[in-house]
Amino acid sequence: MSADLYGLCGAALVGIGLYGLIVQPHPLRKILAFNILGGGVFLLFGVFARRGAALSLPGDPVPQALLITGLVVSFAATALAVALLLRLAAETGRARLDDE
Amino acid sequence: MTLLRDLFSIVAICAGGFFFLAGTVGLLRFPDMLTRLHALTKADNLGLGLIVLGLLPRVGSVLGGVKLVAVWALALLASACVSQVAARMGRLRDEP
Amino acid sequence: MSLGLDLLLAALMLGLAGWTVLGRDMFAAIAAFIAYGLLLGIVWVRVGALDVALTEAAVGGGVTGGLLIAAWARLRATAMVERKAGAGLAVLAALASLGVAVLLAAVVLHLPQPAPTLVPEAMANLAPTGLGNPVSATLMAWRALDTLLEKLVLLLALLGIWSVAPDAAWGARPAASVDRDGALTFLAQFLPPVGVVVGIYTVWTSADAPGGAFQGGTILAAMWLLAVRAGLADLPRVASRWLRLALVAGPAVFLAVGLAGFVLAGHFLAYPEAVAKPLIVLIEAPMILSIGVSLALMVAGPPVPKGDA
Amino acid sequence: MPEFLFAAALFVLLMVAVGLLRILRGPTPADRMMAAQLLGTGGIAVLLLLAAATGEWTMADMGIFLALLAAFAAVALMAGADRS
Repeated sequence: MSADLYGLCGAALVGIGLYGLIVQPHPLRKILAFNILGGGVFLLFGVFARRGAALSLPGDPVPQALLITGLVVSFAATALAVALLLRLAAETGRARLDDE
Repeated sequence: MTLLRDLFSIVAICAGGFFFLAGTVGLLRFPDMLTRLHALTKADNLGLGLIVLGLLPRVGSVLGGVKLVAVWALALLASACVSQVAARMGRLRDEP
Repeated sequence: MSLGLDLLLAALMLGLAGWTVLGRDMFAAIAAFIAYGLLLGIVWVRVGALDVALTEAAVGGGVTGGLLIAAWARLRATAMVERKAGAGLAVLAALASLGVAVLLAAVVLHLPQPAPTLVPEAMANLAPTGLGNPVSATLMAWRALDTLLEKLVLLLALLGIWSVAPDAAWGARPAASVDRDGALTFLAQFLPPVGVVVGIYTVWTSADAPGGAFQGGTILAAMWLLAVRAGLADLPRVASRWLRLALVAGPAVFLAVGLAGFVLAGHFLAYPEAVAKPLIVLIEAPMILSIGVSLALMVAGPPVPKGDA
Repeated sequence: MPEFLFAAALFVLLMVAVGLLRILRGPTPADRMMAAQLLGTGGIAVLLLLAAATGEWTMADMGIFLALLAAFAAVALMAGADRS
């Protein structure tokens, strides 16, 4: 029951993140929205792991381990995006993505 | 004995919950940043302490109890320092 | 009661996510994102993934939050020419996002019963690894290749970050903003020793309890950055030799043990059963160092020319 | 008893939720910084109550993590706000 609830929460988080990613013009906000979206996807994956609970374990350990790897990779991607954004702002004096 | 233990837990945890309530009411009602900071750090840390106290008899091992108290002490010290820095920052901004 | 708790937690997550994405003030949006990350840690506890919970609190709330807030502080100096998305695009985006969310929700509600699971296989194969925590066993033994590659991703990302630095800055230190406040100094004196103990404890107990090199390493990174902020520690020059050594120590030892697996156990990344656990400890020890150093430097950003720091 | 502990966790979480919404509205950055502070205490209280309710005391480790990282996040937020 609570696993389904968090699954629905994850689905909604993906929706919120996607909306922000498309609509918000500020690149930093896009990065934030992308992380919200990522959180939703990870939560969905975690719910699938939770449903695999068996024996004495509260969840399937294999997807849980992949989640840890995924979280760290998503941090690495965020850090790289931030570095690119800051360099872009320093070069052009603006923080925007279109080339007008 | 179990009854007494449960009673102790319930009283302490309810008292802790009361301080969390007080802290939140303070956050909602106090007029400026410094008083809100005061409400948050004082009341919530006391609330956490009381909850830890209420949970202590339920841990079942001495080491587990030590860990709980350590969590509280850590939260207490960290939030004391952080709120000092925050208060100074808030004052610098309010007084140009 | 527990259902009410889950409902409130889920509602709070959605509220914070909405604030992060739509809130008008960027600083408040980032503060909401940090709260979102820390609370997501509690959500992970509720879905039975304590190892992930520790990672989420450390990486999602702590280090990512620090990274974004530093970026915001630097960006404020640049002129923001913001052009709002048109109403038409906003409606389209809302419909598309809603569609995706509804589709995912439908998937969640129509998952196969009973759910597929690898738990029996995991428990059956746990003994040879010498570990008691199947998540650690997955990371360090069964899917060790993923973990090794992920270390290399961290290194590549760090190289990517360094490579956006202007030529003049190459080899110099990343910029650090220092605040020599009394209370902050005290915090930075007493928290890092505690953090180092907690970090190493997390890795040490990860054989049987939740935790591991990622979680421990991230704590070390956060503590280092705290000390830098208080002016008690320096960020290294990116050309420094010990820094390079610390960065590659983890992956290098991992790779060496993996290659030794060809000779000792017949496969890449295979451990001979008798020494599986000591080998895993041997891999994890330098890995905490490498993860901690690379995460901290990723938050610190590219080096800046001397005098600009 | 687990029911009572869950109820207590729910109550503290509710207090945290209300507090968070108030704090994020500002008006000063120092107000908003308190969001991390609030989770450093309220979040830990919720976790410990959950640990007791489910009997999974390893969750206490997560409490230590939250204490350390909430402090780190609060300092990071202040560092960001300080640069104006």
